[in-house]
Amino acid sequence: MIQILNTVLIGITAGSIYSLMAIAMVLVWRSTRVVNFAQAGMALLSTYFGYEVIQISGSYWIALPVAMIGGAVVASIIELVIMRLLLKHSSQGAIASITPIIATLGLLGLIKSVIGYFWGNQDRTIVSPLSNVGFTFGTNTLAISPMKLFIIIAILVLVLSLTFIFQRTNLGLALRASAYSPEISRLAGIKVDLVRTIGWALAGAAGGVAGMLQTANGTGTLSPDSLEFSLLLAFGFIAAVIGGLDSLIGAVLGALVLGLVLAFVLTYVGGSLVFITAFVLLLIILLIRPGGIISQKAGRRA
Amino acid sequence: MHKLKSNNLLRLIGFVVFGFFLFYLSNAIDELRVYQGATVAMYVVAISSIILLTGYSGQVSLGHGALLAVGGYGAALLRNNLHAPVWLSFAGAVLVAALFGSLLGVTAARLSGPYLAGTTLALAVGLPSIANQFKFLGGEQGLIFDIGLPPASLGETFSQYKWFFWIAALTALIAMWWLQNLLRSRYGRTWRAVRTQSVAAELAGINTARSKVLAFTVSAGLAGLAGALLSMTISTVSPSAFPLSLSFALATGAVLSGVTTLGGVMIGAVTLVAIPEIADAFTQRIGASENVTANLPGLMVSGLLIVVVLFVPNGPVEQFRNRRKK
Amino acid sequence: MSLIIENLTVEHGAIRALNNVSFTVKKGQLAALIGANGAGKTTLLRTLSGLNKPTHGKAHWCETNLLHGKPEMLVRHGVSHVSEGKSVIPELTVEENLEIGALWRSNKKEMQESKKTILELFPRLGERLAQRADTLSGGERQMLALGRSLMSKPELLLLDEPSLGLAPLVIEQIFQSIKELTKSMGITILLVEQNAMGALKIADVGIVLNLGTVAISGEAQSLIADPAVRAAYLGY
Amino acid sequence: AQAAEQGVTGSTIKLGITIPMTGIASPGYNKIPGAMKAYFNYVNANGGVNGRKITLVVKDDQYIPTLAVAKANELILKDKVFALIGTLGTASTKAISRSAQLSARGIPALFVNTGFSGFADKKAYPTSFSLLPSYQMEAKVIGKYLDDNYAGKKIGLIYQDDDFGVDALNGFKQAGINFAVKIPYASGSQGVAGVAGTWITKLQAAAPDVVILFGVSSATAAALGNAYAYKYSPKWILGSVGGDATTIAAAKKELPYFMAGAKGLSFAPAPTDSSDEYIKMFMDVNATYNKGVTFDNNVVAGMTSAFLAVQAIKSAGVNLTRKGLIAAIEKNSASFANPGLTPLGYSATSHVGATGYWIGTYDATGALKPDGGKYTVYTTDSGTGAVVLSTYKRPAMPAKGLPN
Amino acid sequence: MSTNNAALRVEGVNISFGGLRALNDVYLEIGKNEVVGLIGPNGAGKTTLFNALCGLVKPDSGTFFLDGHEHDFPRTDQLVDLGIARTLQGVGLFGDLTVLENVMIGAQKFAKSGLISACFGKNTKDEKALIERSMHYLENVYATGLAHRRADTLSYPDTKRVAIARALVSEPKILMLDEPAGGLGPQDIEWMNALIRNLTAQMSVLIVEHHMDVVMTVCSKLYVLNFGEVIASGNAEKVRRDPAVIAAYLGTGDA
Ligand SMILES: Nc1ncnc2c1ncn2[C@@H]1O[C@H](COP(=O)(O)OP(=O)(O)OP(=O)(O)O)[C@@H](O)[C@H]1O
Ligand SMILES: Nc1ncnc2c1ncn2[C@@H]1O[C@H](COP(=O)(O)OP(=O)(O)OP(=O)(O)O)[C@@H](O)[C@H]1O
Ligand SMILES: [Mg+2]
Ligand SMILES: [Mg+2]
Repeated sequence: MIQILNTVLIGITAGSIYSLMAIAMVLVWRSTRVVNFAQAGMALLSTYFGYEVIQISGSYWIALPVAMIGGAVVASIIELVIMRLLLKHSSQGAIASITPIIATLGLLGLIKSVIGYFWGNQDRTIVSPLSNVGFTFGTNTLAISPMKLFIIIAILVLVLSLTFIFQRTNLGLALRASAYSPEISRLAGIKVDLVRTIGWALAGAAGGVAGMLQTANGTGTLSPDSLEFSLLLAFGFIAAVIGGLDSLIGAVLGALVLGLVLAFVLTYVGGSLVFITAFVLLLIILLIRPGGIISQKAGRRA
Repeated sequence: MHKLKSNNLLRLIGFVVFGFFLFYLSNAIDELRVYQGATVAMYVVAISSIILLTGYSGQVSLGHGALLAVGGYGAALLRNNLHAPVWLSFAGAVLVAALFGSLLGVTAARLSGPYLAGTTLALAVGLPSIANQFKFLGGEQGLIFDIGLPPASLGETFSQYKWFFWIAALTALIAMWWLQNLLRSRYGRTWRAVRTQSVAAELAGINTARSKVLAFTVSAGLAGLAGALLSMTISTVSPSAFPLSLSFALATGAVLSGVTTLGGVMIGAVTLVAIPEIADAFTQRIGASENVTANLPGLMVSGLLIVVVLFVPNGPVEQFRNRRKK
Repeated sequence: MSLIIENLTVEHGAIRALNNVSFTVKKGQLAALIGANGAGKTTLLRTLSGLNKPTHGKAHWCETNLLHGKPEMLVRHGVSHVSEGKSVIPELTVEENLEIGALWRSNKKEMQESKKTILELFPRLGERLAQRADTLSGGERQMLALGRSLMSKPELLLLDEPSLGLAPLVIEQIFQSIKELTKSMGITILLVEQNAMGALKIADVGIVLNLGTVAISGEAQSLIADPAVRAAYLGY
Repeated sequence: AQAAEQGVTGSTIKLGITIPMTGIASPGYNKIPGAMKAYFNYVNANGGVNGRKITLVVKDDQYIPTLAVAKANELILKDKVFALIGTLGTASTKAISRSAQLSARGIPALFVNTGFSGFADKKAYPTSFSLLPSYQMEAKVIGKYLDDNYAGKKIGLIYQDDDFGVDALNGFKQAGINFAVKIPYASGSQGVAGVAGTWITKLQAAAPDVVILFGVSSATAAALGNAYAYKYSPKWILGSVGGDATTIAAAKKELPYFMAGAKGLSFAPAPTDSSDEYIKMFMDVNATYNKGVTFDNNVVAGMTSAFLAVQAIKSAGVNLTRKGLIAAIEKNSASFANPGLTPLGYSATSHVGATGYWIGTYDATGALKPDGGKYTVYTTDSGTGAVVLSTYKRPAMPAKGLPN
Repeated sequence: MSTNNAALRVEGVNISFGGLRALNDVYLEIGKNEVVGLIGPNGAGKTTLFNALCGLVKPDSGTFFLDGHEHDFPRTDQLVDLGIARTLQGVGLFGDLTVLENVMIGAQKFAKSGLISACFGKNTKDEKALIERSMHYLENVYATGLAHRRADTLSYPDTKRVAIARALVSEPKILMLDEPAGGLGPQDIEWMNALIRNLTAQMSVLIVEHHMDVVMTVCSKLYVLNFGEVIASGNAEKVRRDPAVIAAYLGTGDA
């Protein structure tokens, strides 16, 4: 019984970690129609900022907002310098489906090299600010700790506020409009360039949070090639696709589904099936719903 | 209308001439370059497979490495267990990968851009880990794929790498010739039509789903062939030979080649092989600190990639053509 | 106080789409811009709204230099362009498509008022508010595009073939409303139309473009009466 | 005189290494080449080996066999190295050995960094030498320890589900160990959020008395971290690959403390054991020639390989050839000075180096200390041979750790 | 009212989108070699009816007769085989194909060569036949000179020509045109009228069009849709004077 309960809890916390990256990817997708593979690199870089702040101030709680801001700044710079040019040069035809992906992959490599240059390829450590020891319930220890609880709450707050921004505010409408059709949005008076930069900045901030929380929750290590970050990217993207790339709630839902299914498969079926399970799950969900769990109805065709 | 026939013939002649050139080249260059030549040939096939899929049929794959793996394992299993001759194990690799691709293609045909990207990415992450689930796949250390020594008739001094190169180059030439013909035929035309205007294509009587599945199948077959070539050049197949970064590298190569035309595929393939070496050499030349040596090659590769995507998004060949037109 | 265009030349690569075009539209007037397919009408509108960059020439709307602004800034100076071919955002709902036209004002109340006015003009849109725009029929999309443009309360309205794909009755209504817009709200309109007769009938002035140059311009009524214009552009 | 062998001149010897310097497998291992260079430089500064100075060309293979082969070919054909040294990973080593035709070309591959038992097969890999004891040996030694100390207790195992773990499973089978719970994990999956958590819930459900952690260090860290979070504390036995306290310590500050009391294995003296003459010398070399790099297992591993290479080259004589080097290792290795506490197994029939382990306990700082202050070394083979207490006496370190 | 030898006939077609009734019990018949016009206000359901006939929308109910025989509503990619061709309201050319290639796509059903023979370059004869056929239809719309231009560089009227050539090349018995005259100037409209009238020798034509000049010139029969229902049908002149049609669609003016 406790094993089932703990498996559920593990699934939920793992899902909440994936959802952080998924949210960041959805943000960029929704505001600029780019699948941003550099997201993991951006998150990593912001986490290094956080790390530096911890070295100086000793406080994780100061580092967290700094990492957020750092992430936002980095993302804005990337949008300003690279994505704008990219949009100008290759926004149509077959290449438009792949060049942004390749560009962001290039960026990922670039960011990693930059981190490697400044911080070296050794491990750094961020110690979790809250206890990682599970709550005790009678004689049993639950698979949820103050830190994990904090992560789940942080994600809830993040998703709700971002969803509110997207669905209920003018900025949200402007973000969506510019993503779908920059030219018409311009004609309608939306400052598309600015709005896209804001979209990236939001994603960068979310990525910064993701990096800080993931590092503190996971092994605590930070290196340019952190395994966790590469995997976070892949699993975050898979989660976002499962959820339907256009929905923040979907991203969280997709991440939770992925987390729970993985936890149960790992516990009750086979310990080494992680990667293939992720693929099969994605395949099954997309076969049933080609646009992910929360997908809009397709428009008319003619 | 006579032109058409001569076009096909000219193309064949072109390939034969280029083949002779490569033959000559293989005698003129040193062993390392010959080895790299075999790798280039492998990349040519692999990148073309992406160009077909993305540039023509409009489907994105970030998991082509997985299809290469299917081909590589297919070839090795055939060779090791059934003692198939080399050419047969290559053909087997094509068939196995094409079959796998057609199954995957059925799903792929329903998915739009990023969803397909996600699915193929998940495949590339997931598939190699299967090797450890089944004994006959040889686990992490993988299987041996040994094409044997060059025939004695070629002489004592004929090196193994030259043999690799001959096989890879010939295979690539034949595959490219087929592919060129195919892309210029109604199939290529149909793929492009479905990509740009699927409703209009359907109204013209094209079963768009079938057309996409066919593209995926052919592309996977080519990828399988590339996988067999790759396994030949490293004489083994193992899960770690097909990491996610291989899939990304292939997509990158396709962009460097100019996704929508086959014309630049050599450029993409050569770049993939040359850049790490150039970056390495450059780094060693300037002899900098540890942090620099470890990271400069990566920085150069990524930087080049971004520059190409930003300034020559259609690939160098297309760029050159456009320039000339003006 | 008017729209003044002087020696405007625009090139698309090697093609010279507009060649030294000059004309003036007084404030509050409705000008009909007509001409054969490919004459350069769309290019002219796109240049005036900042979407295309000119080779040389001048264009001013009151104090605003039209050639130095981005579209999103020109909207703030009262210039609004409804581009050719149902310019709506398919993935957004009808209501959202309307709202983006007034986002830059960031004034909720004004937005609601404008919306009300527009829904009165196009009641069909009112029935479709929550639908995605790509479920609309061709004509409905045209209405939506026009509606969105009016949401920004423009002073200079650049309309590219608003009658395209609309039913005769609706065209009549739209032309009527366009005319009223100029009169009641004092909006200046540059109207591009294939339906030359319909356009000239409601217009104050007419400009005929031919291969990128102004062939004839003048009072709309006199153009209708001009036999050369009749033969070449009005179809009878 | 005969033409000099490739990579050797009157005053230099060029060696080459391909190893993951970047990429997910790089952390930790990317310190190996630096450590090797440090020791070589130390030797060079003191006159070199037989008057020759050793240079090491480093190539990054990112742990991808395709790249490893390409880089090995560059090393051999372009940089014209004399021998390869220290390749990491079974798949890469195997691919290099085959595709770069090491045996046909007679190129020595010294001290590859893998415990895969296949490299013991001299027929298949006539020019390759492995340094680490095989995973199978390690499992057998653990089995012996369990038999001696935990007979009849419930045993649990977490292992990587590839050759690394499978080799070990074979060893445990030979040792007759039955597991109450076996938890495989896919290589790399330990980094996926939630995965390590499920290991612990499974262990808690099966409640073994002793748990063997046979994984890489990130997996070990993940397992210990989650056990800590779930207040789960069995008796741990950490495999040598994963029981690297510095990597784990970098992972979590609480953890070394948590490793306290766990059992661990090694064939070299503990990196913290500065009373050992080799370790002491390595520490000094590291301080001068590898500035700023924390001294740990990986540094010891790199320097040990370099040290052995120097010994081998020295023993191959002034007229250095590849054949001669291989023959020297096969013939003279018993007399090679090296820090390893087990006998070197190189012979005309086997190319496996270290052949056993000592078992110790991690202390509160994460250092592995021999029980009772004395290294008790077990030795065995990769086959069916028994595990026996070693009587091996390590050759004394030559003066200053230099080859003369 | 139904004649058995009608080229195409549908009865009782109902389509709704969510709560919206887009087509309500619609009836339509196209005689052989007849030009039929489908008109009605914006959003009346004309394109939707076209889509139903073309398999782009699945009707909730209705029956479909081809040449007097009942038939399932066809799948889109079956249309050309059934002898039906259609142009799209938004033209829908393949932008990065040449004009000739565009038309050759339409002629696909006459292609015989398979994948393997294409690989070996053995498809020359087949391709040649397609090219000849396509050039013939380009000639019919006076567009031979455009054959090697990329379709996305064409002027608007030219795209319409090519779109029609692409539909004609499949040699349909029924041609469906969605707003063929939309966006055209007077000269081009005249040309279009002439073309459509000439087609009746070989096929039946169904047109959706808001240009009353065109409708009145080429159509022998009209159906008027309003809010998804047929409110009038029959002889063009009669329909034109129908007060319901005037009120719902035509208006009084002559704009
Ligand atoms: N983006 C472009 N690139 C190249 N040429 C262009 C481009 N846009 C327009 N042209 C060319 O410029 C000329 C003028 O085109 P424009 O679209 O302005 O004409 P128009 O009067 O609006 O025609 P229509 O009535 O068909 O809408 C044409 O020859 C056209 O081919
Ligand atoms: N997929 C859909 N979902 C919801 N509503 C739809 C959908 N498709 C069409 N409609 C609605 O059905 C009605 C009929 O649309 P249709 O496109 O058939 O009109 P039409 O007669 O072709 O008009 P027009 O002359 O303006 O092109 C419209 O009101 C449209 O909004
Ligand atoms: Mg126009
Ligand atoms: Mg319509």
